[in-house]
Amino acid sequence: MLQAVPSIFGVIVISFVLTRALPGDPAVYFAGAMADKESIEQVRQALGLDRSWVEQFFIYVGNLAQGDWGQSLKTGQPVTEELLKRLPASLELTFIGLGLAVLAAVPLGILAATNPGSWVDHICRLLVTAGVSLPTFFTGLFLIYIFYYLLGWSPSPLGRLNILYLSPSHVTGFYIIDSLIAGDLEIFLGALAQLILPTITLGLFALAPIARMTRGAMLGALSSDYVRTARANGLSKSMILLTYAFRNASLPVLTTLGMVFSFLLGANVLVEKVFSWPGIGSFAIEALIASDYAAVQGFVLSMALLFITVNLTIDVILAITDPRVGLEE
Amino acid sequence: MSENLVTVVSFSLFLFIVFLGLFGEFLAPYDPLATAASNTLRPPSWTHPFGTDNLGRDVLSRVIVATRLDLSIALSAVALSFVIGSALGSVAGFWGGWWDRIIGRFSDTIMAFPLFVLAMGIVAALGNTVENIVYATAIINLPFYIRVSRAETSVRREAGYVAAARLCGISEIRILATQVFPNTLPPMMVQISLNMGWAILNAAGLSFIGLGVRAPDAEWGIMVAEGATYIVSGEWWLALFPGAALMIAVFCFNLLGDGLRDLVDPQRRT
Amino acid sequence: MKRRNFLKSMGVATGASILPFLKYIPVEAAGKKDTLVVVAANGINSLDLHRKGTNRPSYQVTVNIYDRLVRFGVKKLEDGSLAYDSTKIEPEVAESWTVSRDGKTLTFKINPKAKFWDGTPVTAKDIKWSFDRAVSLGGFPAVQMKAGSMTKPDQFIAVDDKTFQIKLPKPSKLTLPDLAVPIPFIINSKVAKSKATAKDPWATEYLHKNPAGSGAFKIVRWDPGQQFVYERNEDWALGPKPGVKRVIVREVPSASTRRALTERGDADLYMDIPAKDSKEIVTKTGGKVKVSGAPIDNCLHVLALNLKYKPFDNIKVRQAIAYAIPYGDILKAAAYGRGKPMFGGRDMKPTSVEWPQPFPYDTNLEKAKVLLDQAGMPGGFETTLSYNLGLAAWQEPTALLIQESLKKIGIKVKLDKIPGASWRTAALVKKRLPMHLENFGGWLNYPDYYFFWAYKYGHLFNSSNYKNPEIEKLVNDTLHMEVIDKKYEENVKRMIGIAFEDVPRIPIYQPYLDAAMRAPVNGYASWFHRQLDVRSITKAGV
Amino acid sequence: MKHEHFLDVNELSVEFQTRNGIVKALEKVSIHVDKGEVLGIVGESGSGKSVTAYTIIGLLDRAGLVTNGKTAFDGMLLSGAKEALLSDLRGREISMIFQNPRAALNPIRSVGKQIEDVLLRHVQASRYNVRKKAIDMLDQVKIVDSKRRYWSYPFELSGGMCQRVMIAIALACNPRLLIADEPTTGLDVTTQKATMDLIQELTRNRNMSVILITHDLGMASAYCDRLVVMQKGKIVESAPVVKIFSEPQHSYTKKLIAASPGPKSQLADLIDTTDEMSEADIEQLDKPMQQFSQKKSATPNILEVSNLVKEFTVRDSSRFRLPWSGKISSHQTFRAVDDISFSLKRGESLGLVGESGCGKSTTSSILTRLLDPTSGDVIFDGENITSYSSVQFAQIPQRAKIQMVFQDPTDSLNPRYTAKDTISEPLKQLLFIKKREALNERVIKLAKMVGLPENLLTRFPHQLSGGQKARVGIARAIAVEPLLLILDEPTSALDVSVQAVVLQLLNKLKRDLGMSYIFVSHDLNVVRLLCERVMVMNRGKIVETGMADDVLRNPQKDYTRNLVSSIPHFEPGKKVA
Repeated sequence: MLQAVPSIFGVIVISFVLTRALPGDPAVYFAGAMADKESIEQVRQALGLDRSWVEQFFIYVGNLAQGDWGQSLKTGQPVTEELLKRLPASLELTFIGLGLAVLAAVPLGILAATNPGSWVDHICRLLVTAGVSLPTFFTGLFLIYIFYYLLGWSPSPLGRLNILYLSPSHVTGFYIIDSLIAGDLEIFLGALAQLILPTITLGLFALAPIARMTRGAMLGALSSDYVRTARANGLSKSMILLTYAFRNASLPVLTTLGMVFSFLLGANVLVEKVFSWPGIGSFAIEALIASDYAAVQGFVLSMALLFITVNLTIDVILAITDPRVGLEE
Repeated sequence: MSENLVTVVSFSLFLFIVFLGLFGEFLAPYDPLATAASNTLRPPSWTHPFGTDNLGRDVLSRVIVATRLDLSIALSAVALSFVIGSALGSVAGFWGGWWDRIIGRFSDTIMAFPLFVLAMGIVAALGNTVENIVYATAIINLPFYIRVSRAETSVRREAGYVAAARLCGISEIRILATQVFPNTLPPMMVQISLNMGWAILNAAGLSFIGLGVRAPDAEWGIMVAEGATYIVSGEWWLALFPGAALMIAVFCFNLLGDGLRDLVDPQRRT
Repeated sequence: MKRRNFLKSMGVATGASILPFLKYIPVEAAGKKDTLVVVAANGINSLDLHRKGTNRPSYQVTVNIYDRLVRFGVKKLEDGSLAYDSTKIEPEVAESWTVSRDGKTLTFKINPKAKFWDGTPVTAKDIKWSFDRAVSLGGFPAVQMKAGSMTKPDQFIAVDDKTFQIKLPKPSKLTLPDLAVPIPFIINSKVAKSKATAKDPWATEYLHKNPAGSGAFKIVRWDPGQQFVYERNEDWALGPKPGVKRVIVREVPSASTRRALTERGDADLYMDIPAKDSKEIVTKTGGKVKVSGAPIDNCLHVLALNLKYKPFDNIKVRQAIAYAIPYGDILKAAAYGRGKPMFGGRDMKPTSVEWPQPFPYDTNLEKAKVLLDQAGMPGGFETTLSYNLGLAAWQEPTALLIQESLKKIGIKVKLDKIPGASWRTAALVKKRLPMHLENFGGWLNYPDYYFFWAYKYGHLFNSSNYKNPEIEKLVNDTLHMEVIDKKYEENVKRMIGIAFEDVPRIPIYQPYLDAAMRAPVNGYASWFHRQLDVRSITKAGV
Repeated sequence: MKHEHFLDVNELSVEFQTRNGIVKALEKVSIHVDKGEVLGIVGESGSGKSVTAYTIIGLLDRAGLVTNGKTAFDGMLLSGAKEALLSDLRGREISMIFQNPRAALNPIRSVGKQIEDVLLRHVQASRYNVRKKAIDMLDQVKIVDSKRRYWSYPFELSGGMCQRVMIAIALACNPRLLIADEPTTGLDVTTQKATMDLIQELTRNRNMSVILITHDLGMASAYCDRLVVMQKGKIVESAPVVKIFSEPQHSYTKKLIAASPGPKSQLADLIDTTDEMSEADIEQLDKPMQQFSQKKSATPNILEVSNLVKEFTVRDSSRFRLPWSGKISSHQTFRAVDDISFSLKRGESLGLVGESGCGKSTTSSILTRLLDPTSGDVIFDGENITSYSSVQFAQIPQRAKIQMVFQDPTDSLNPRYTAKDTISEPLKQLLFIKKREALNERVIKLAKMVGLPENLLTRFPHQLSGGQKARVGIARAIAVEPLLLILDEPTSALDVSVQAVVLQLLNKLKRDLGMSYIFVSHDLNVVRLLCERVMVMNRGKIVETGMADDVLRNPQKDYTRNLVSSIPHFEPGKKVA
């Protein structure tokens, strides 16, 4: 955990410098349409932007230390509040996207690894490569066009829930979980329907690395000495495939999942934009365009923390699955 | 056999794309920048196989001409991150210790960013130019090169031939440069090829949110972004063709990278 | 009410329970009759217009939930669309008003029916507190108040509970209209003061999230970045009762999604629809969606030439460019016909005070070349044309067409797309863009008001750095002058004449403000503030 | 088809499909095993001995194809049998154990569970008594504290323990045939013997048939009843053990026996003919090379090592995985080399023997000055070379005087350098020969000296055989006329016949060039052939020093005694158990 501190500090510094280097002048932007020079200066003072960068940086870090991540200029809300409210939306999307990808990619990878070099292998490979070659924004747009606009099968691509619903009362922030807790099947289905297109868009993108890694790891495991031993002892095919080969192959796949997860969180910036998803990605784009310093910094910082959390979680899972982890000298 | 077929197909596709990149402007049937206010938003036809856009420009010509820009962005970004990344990575992998720690931290810090957002931030901060897209793409790719190069170097650090070179009194830096580095190249080539596709997607993504190439230059991402607004009104060809071109190019690089990986590392495939 | 959808709690469970499974929401469904769903590009960021950093979309909140002393009337245009009437001022909180003979004192009688949401009557003290706040907090509100010659709190006098006075340093035709813009809204000062602190005497933190007004609507829900919901104030008595009970304003960043939602009937009203969509949406839906729009008063889409940069200091160069703009193509490809041409005027001398009016230029490359020769630049030159990424919908095609056309007279143009955040700094504050597209529109519909902002040196929207002593004098003289003044017409014609001649800003067209709405939605009017005034909207049930 | 044998393999042929076309792996191989019999299959790498075993048990991988022959097990036809039947037989009737036992066990499953998997699969136990049976098996393979070990994972066990677990798994269902594929390769000699003894004991008790596949003739002679010798996919000879050693029939068998060093064999005995070298090369070898005559020097000892210590910091890595996140280290030191002193005379060869981890490799790295010692002196040719750091040492002329031959000939050659490039490297760097003609001349001469045909000089390592690569490595090491050559297990990766040739070459070079050798090896028998004196190391310390033959015949220390007695060896005409 301690090792992450320098990285987080690096992230804070880089994001600070980067936001200050943004060409937009928030004072001008937020002074309003008809503001004159004088009122712009007033806004600048009010935002503390008249101080030097160094001064601003120390104020920022000091505030961070007190848990104050600042206030988003664009939405007028505290950044932490905004992020906490939006994070579940992004996570819900990413988790389900990742889940879909895993559900599709792992069997594909296993299938390919058990028949290496066969046409099944090649089809899997083509399919998966095609998935990663699709620009997410492009996929999203065409899915909307076809399934919402032309066919009318999916609900309007408007965020997490149809406008007519109020969100379920906040427990986890995940609508599909909260609605079940509240026992409201209708909202659950509504939220689920909203999730289908964006998660498919994301999932397609995540397919390739997972399938590729599954295939590689399975190939390695299947040609390993211990699988040979298992076969020499006549263990059943399913036992060999699942208990022996796959459980071992799942270790590198799990590590890849961590990577893919953080990667998806970043990549769903575009998906959120296309689907009007009220997540932290779309929040970040708008903040960046508006030179909304605190919001951009808060976003980057929260992503870095999330990244570390995800890796930590994966380490814990690895330690549970793999007895070698954590015990080595 | 079919494995070779895939590689052959993707390689010929690659040649085709490179060909378009080199000679696109001579192949394009129309001037990609010429507007025609009387001939806007025409669906695909014989005269305009990919239709025309909102200013009456020929979409086919724009898609063809865009190849060069997209390729050169991806190529220069990848080249840049390859040079810097492999230098840093091999230093970290070869000497380890503090070098490794500092370079590792640096790479960790980049990785801790959501990469696409970092690229957005860099382009937004430095300005909306092609060069800055290249820099941004190179920076976010850097950790991957550092990682591969470091790993490949550190497994060779203790190789017998490195020890033998030491016995010849060759200086460490020359051992790294002449004995170790050339041997890390094949896996790096795989990384490069896989990265090309990603770099193209990245540049297109930046263009899509408006942080990319300047108008009126044709670029696939920006064309999809512009075309996106027309999809609902039924003018699907504006976004579809550049999007498909983008996809095919990325697809081709990914397949090629896969094929290269098999060549370089046949053990990974049976 | 809490987690169930609210329609259900209102007793229309049957309709709502099947909603998610339908292809689209049946707008005509009984339950939705008094609910209006609006889609907008941008969300609001504050419920308090006086607060620093409050964005443009937030203006509509002020319009709908707060009242002002007076408001503009509404007129019917030739095509049947409704639009505000800049010439007609109607009472709102003020029952009546008088202007002293010297024109320097305005006295308002307050309508006893004006009541805040908490039931307390609106008093002159509330109005004074609110106006004091508007001029004291600085920023945009202060600037706008200044346009009406209101700058200091001591100009506002609460004579008694029901009488409010404004003292002016000199009479001005702009004061009364300026009271009808969104800025001078009336806050429940008792509530606000109770939340004020020593550090924050104007209760900006409280009012930012908790409005305290008397308006026809209240905000019942606000999810920043997603949506907010109005609910009708049933006790409002300062005008006809609003036709809808509830309005959901949903933020949808993508224009094509907004259009799709409207076309499919998932949204009732789509404000600020791009010209192309407004042209197509009616026929596409077979009349299920209609478009209502009007040219935006006192607003022009212009190509601005910055006189600080050579060779734009040369009048011949500016005129040459004015002759080289492909006006017709732009109107077709960028405005899709939804614009009033501002070219092809007959005479270099204006014949009326009408504003905006077509400038006496048209696409004439020969003439442009001649002028360029005369300017001593027969070979042309190179320059950069900047435009705003946020307004790329019309500015990008316009810029591309201009680029192409100018190339024909030898002017090589590089295009520079500037993100919205940097745009204002670059174009308006630093005024460092040599050639750029601009779209200023004045809230108060007088030509001299436009000139005040866009042609006076140093003023915000004079991004051309245009400086002409005669214009300075003319604007100063005319700005507060009544329209009926004898010199008014002469001065304004002269101003326009100078603008024709000097063309620091080359007008291309006057844009329309269009809104698309489902057929049952009526009563939509376009406003100078370009926001939705939901008070007049009605929705027919089927 | 004959049915009298318990296992009968009849004219088995197997082909492999590779990128370079079809390779014949087995050609008409016929073997048979009777009940209770131990059959040894011996041969060098690539002889097809493992393929034979895999084919019998049906584990041939996808690329392999049986083109001919039949296998019958206890009257049951195995060839062409359904996978379901084979899978049922495997583990229950026929089981197999492999080399590298740690890798052959599932790394993330406790060893007890792995035994249970087999028991449950073949219905040899029910859910209720399976654990008891598994623990019982662990007891049978003499794993102490079996109840606790039941929960152990392979990485927590030593290589020998893992092999015992493997044996437990293989024998859990009381099969009737055990195939042991190089079961002790990679284990230390003492462990090797214990493991083999255990296998012998358990299989004898159960009257099992055993096929023991090995490259080690000594081991085959010690544990087998009958031997089959294979070469290039064919059986060249098959006979009872005693007969094979006393009256070998086939020339290959003879060569193999000759090449396997025993406690009494001499270097000259190892080869009678060789196909690795042409006649001309051998002639060349016999000519003394005067041009490399040694300068005489005052000091009788070329090397004096005193109180040499090397400590390593043991890092306690609490694992947290951001890539390369530094590991928090609690400083614990481990002495790899613990205060050793010895000397080496000019022209002398010293053997450095010990099991893995004894510190012999660390010592050789310090002597070659690739590693800095923690303390102690190394006086080389009258000069204390530890006064230079390893980086400084690279710059001084003495650098050329100490060279090394590496263990793995593949790993020690740069894959992108041709043989010529590799050999010229030290000439360019240390002797500053830059001219092409001069370089060529030297390289060709060196190639001749090591018996490397000139036409192979332009080849890359992957185009050379193991023996050829070893020659390139030796040529590189002697190119700069070193005084001291350190040989780090130079033959351990080579087949015995190649090993014999290389040993002879090394011996000849020593004689001709007057170099001193330090020969690092785990194999006392090999060391003895080349070295006058040996030094036995254990845990960083020198246990015993003495003349090679004395140490081998009459070891003084328990450790050495145990080491010597563990070496499986054969004496022609006599069966050793």
